[in-house]
Amino acid sequence: MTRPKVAFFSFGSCEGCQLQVLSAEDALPDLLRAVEIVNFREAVDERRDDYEVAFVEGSLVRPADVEQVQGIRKRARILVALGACACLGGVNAIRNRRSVAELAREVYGGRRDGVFTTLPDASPLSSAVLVDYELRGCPIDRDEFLEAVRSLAAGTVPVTPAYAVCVECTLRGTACLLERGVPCLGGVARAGCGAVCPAYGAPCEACRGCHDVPNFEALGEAFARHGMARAVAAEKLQLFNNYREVRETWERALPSPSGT
Amino acid sequence: MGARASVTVRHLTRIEGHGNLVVEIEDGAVRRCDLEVVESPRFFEVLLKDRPWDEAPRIACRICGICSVAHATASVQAVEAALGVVPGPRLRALRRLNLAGEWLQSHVLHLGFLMAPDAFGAPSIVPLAGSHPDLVKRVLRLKRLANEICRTVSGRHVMPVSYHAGWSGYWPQVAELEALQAGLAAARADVAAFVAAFGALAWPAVERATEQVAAVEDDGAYPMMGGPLRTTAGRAAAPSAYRELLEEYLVEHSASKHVRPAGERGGGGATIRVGALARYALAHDRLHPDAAAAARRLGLDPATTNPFDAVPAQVVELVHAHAEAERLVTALLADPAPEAPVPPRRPQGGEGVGIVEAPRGTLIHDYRIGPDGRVARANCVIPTSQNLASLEADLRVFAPTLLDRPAAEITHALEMLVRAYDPCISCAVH
Amino acid sequence: MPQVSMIPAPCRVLEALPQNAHDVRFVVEAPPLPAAAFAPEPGQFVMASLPGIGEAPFCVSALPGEGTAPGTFELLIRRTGRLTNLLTRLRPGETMYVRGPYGRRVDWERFEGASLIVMAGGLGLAPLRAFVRRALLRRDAFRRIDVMVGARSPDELLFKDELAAWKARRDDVHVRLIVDAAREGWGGRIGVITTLLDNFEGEVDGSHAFLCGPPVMYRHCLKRLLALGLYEGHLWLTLERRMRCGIGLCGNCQVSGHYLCQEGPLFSYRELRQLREAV
Amino acid sequence: MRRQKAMDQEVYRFPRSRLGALIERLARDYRVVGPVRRGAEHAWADVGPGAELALDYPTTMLPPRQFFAPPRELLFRFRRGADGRYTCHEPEAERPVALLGVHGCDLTGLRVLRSFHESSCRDRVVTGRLDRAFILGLACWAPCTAEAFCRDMASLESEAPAALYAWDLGDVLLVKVLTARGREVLQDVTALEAATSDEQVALRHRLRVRHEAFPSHLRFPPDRLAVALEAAADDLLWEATADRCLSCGRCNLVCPTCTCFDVGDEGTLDGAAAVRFRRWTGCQVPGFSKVAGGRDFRPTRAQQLRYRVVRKGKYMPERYGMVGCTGCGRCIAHCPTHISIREIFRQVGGGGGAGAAA
Ligand SMILES: Cc1cc2nc3c(=O)[nH]c(=O)nc-3n(C[C@H](O)[C@H](O)[C@H](O)COP(=O)(O)OP(=O)(O)OC[C@H]3O[C@@H](n4cnc5c(N)ncnc54)[C@H](O)[C@@H]3O)c2cc1C
Ligand code: SF4
Ligand code: SF4
Ligand code: SF4
Repeated sequence: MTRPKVAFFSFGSCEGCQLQVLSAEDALPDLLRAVEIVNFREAVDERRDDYEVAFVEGSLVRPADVEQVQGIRKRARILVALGACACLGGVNAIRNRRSVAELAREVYGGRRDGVFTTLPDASPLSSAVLVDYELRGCPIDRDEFLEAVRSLAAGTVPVTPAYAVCVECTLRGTACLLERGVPCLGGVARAGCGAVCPAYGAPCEACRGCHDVPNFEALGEAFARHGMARAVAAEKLQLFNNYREVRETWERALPSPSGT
Repeated sequence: MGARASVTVRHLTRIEGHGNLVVEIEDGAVRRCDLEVVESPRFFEVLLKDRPWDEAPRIACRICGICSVAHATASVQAVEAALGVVPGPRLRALRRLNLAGEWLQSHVLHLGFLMAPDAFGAPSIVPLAGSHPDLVKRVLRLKRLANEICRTVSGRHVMPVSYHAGWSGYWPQVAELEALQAGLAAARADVAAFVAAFGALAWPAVERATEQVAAVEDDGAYPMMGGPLRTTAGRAAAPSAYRELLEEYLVEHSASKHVRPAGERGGGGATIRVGALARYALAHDRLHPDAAAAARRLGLDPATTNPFDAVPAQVVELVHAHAEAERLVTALLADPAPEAPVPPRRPQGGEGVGIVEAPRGTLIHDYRIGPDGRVARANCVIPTSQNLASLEADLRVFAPTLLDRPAAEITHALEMLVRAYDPCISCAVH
Repeated sequence: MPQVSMIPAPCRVLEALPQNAHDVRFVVEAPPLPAAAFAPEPGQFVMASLPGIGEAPFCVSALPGEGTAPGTFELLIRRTGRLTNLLTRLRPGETMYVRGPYGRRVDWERFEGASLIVMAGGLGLAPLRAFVRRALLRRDAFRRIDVMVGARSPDELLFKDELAAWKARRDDVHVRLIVDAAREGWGGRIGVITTLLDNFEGEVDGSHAFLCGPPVMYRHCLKRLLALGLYEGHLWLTLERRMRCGIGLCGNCQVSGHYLCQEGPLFSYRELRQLREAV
Repeated sequence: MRRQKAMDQEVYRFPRSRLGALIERLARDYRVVGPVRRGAEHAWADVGPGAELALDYPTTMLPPRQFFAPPRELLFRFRRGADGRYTCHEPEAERPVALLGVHGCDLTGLRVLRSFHESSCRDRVVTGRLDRAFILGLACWAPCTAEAFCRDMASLESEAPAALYAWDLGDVLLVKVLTARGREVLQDVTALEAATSDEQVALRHRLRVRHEAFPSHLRFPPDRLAVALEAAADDLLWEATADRCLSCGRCNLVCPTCTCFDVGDEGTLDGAAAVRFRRWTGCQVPGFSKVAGGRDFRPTRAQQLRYRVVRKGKYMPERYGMVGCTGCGRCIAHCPTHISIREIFRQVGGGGGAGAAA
């Protein structure tokens, strides 16, 4: 097992996933022994292009991002998308149903030339390049990241749970929020986070996307049974799963919320 | 070195987000000195619009991974102000504990990962692990402790999940608080070592007057959880009237808005500055005694405007945040039962401003919540936006003093100045 | 029934012989068992693992002492995923972690005096190889032996040398090979394995047939063999299910309440027919 | 008859005020666990200062099996030696557990757990924990939830495997001794006073009233389920019900008689150590019936749902001698779309299977 050269890159994002990497803390010395970091702008000055594994965070939001990620793809043997923005579009894609002109009007009073250029849609990396592995979550889970590095360094593939967040919620004994009328998406959402949100009093918002066999009709029914409109389920899914191709998976099954 | 020189650093390293430093020097004069913010906006103000208000803290915290607790806190306070919710004292203590954790996390990250390499002449923390293993060990240990504080209060540090108007989705168990108490006690030596390590360092001096701003709390505490804005020029404004003090404006070379003093004062290129140094200037007399002692030891003058003094100011605040966390954990342990939720007095909504002191400075979230329970308007004023004009002005003062040096050194010195401001560009553009 | 531990024993890889791009034949030192000797029967499997990566079931494809050195056995491992990516990279002298053997021990006396029909598709030859070796070792106990082997392409054929050696035994064992598609140089038959039954010259009456291969092959071969008049109690199939423990606990391999890891993976069609969702 | 029998054996008064003493006594030898209030719910948790035993609890989400086969359990650790080979190290046995206040359904659940592990599927770790446990059973006076149907599944009056079994009469509990160990513990904390005749009358009265409080939902005995489910194997009800299923797996995980698990590994980055653990899963959890290469042998939601139900009602009684459903109602109460095994049982058993009782 040789020590793979790895690089970190980020596009439109909060850089929280990279921070999760820095939060490896006690595992950092081991991590640095297991891999050689040749590019990590947030933490190191060195920048080299001879990486084998590229961890890429963030959505593609500028025209230049597309070129850059294609360049990364050419150089990297393995490209790993980090986090909801890179895997799904994430919160960035909430805006995708509005025009850039409208957005600029809202935030910059209509001015945008010279200030920034923006793609009409915030998109996941997979819209532009082949992604080898995805580490889901907003943010990624630090242990899952370390497990992925361990697997890749050993020469094999990381594993991702195929099942729902409800599984993890139930295993940790969290009382179900949905049963109390809170709009929780856990039943369709992909696990791996340890169901941290319900345990800390917030509904699951499917930041890891959906599990292998989501049943959106049944989700609507579950919402209705617990006193919420079916459209609330769609509205919640817009938070992280609003990128065009992701949205198509649930849009037909659920009535769209008014006004959005 | 000829008469012309230009320095362009694309994608500055060891800062959060994407920024380019562009400096053009001609005939010994600085012609251009811009910090280009090339990050594309994610339009968070629009993302918040039309969403149910309970989601606001969870969306807003995604503005920035490093200060997501500050964003969640500002956001939930804005929602509470709009709905007429006055959170109870223990809920405020819980949130303050989380913020203290984030300050600790952010200052340790900035000092240890981003500034220490400059200070000790290394390109990153990685080689430092070889040359200064003790310091690096302490950096990592303190960072883990900071993470543990936030995990205990809100499930995780990056994207906290427990924030709701008037209540907390989680209330730490006694055993968890006791574990924090033990961890904080054990970390005292690490904090002291930080003061010692940074006390020995010398930084350049850049002298330029600027108006410093912080949200100074009513109850006499060191600025953290927000309150009326005060400035070193003696101006003041209630949170809801922040616009009387601060004015956002657009510049050509930056996707981030800039901020200047509001009204005619903004006309003559006057700048403002927020952050550790501003808080220290305005409230150094409110520091925990240990932090005040550290300030004396570091020789930090409350009247200083040298941006590099932000480094010792952060060290002082790190001591304060640690002491504050210890105090709050003890207070929460004295009465560990969850506080009853406070219902909205104005469920039909209205306007609300939430202010906190993020590690990097004053952070303002300003919402209107409509009768449909949704966010109708949102505006976020970010510490880094408030500092950008000041940062550029300081670069213009600093650059001419470097002209006799080789280009690489000029670049490095200017980069150091940028880093001393601890800019967070993802935040600034949001 | 005694409790069997899930703790594996380190076993040295003695030989690692790539068969093609993704299959590796391993000669492995048998696990040192304290009580009984490691004595698998044809059709049984072991759980093989790598620490920190995972564990999976693999059929024993050559039994200790049956054409192998005593104290050694063979596995044929195909690279398909997380664990097998790394198992197939093991070199001689390295270690895999093994426990077993598990699964039903088939009573061989019931086959004696009968003719045997062996049909293996692709990876299916891995377990069935142990049957053929056992039968050839006790050649006198059986009447006619037919071995039919199908593969996607000539490159995909497993144990080519051994197939050639069996072929060389002429009337001892009737070996016929077929591939789905072939490049030039393949002199043999092309098509799906069922076509080998089209003009089947062997004996059906009183024969036992052993089948292992992909699910499509099961469906077609089953039909053909039954149509030829084979008794369904003499038709043997090995089933694949996810197995996490191998010892009848984890439940992943359940079919109609039966734990295949203990009651199988070898079943007669007569038994299987009762079981919903089995084939 | 049964009620009579309760009185024949050793039944003693147990003043409620002695519960603290009982916990203290048990804590000497056991990790003491009971129902504890957590917000609006109750959960099994260690009892002691700050976590008060709540014997008046309705029921819990996770069943007591969590103490015998935990949701996630370390099987063993791998440690790499100097020669590069790993050795395996099993964790040490933990303190035995004392469970206080276990209802009839969950007592039955523990018996099912044992019957499973006494068949060919023997797990010495699980049975060892069951053997060493101390259990105080507790009679229910009314259905704990609207979903419970323990009376139908004949688990309401279960007492084994408890060491002591209690009827709660308010200030006093009447406690029946079922094992020698139970007697030993009881006499350490009480004077073994016989119930007064007033108390006996009160108990008889409560038992009579209780019988009325538990409605009958199924009009047939549970041993008819096997045949009924067989007859309904191809019923349309599976498809129709499964349309509402999220495949979230909660029904499996909350069930006191589910036993399936997944095995996984984790390790340190330097490869010096690794763990192998097991974790609850079930037939309605996506991926359960997959094999390498992605093929699924029970691919449809309807097949998966049917598998769970048929396993409880048919395979388990046939193989382990006990019906696999205790009627605790957890899988119904905690199903996001309220898919009801009771309703399915009712439909298939309503007289000859196929859709007869729509
Ligand atoms: C009775 C029997 C006999 C067999 N005989 C042979 C044989 O002789 N030769 C042969 O090549 N194959 C054989 N197989 C098939 C073989 O078992 C599979 O190919 C093997 O399991 C593939 O494992 P993998 O990890 O490489 O593949 P993958 O498809 O990647 O499997 C997924 C892997 O991910 C891991 N995983 C999944 N979920 C989790 C999680 N939640 N946590 C941690 N880890 C997880 C698991 O360890 C699993 O191995 C047999 C199968 C059976 C049932
Ligand atoms: S809280 Fe959400 S994730 Fe948890 S069990 Fe309920 S629906 Fe599932
Ligand atoms: S099947 Fe449902 S009702 Fe029956 S024991 Fe399991 S959880 Fe309880
Ligand atoms: S709990 Fe309900 S929705 Fe979830 S898997 Fe079970 S039957 Fe389906």
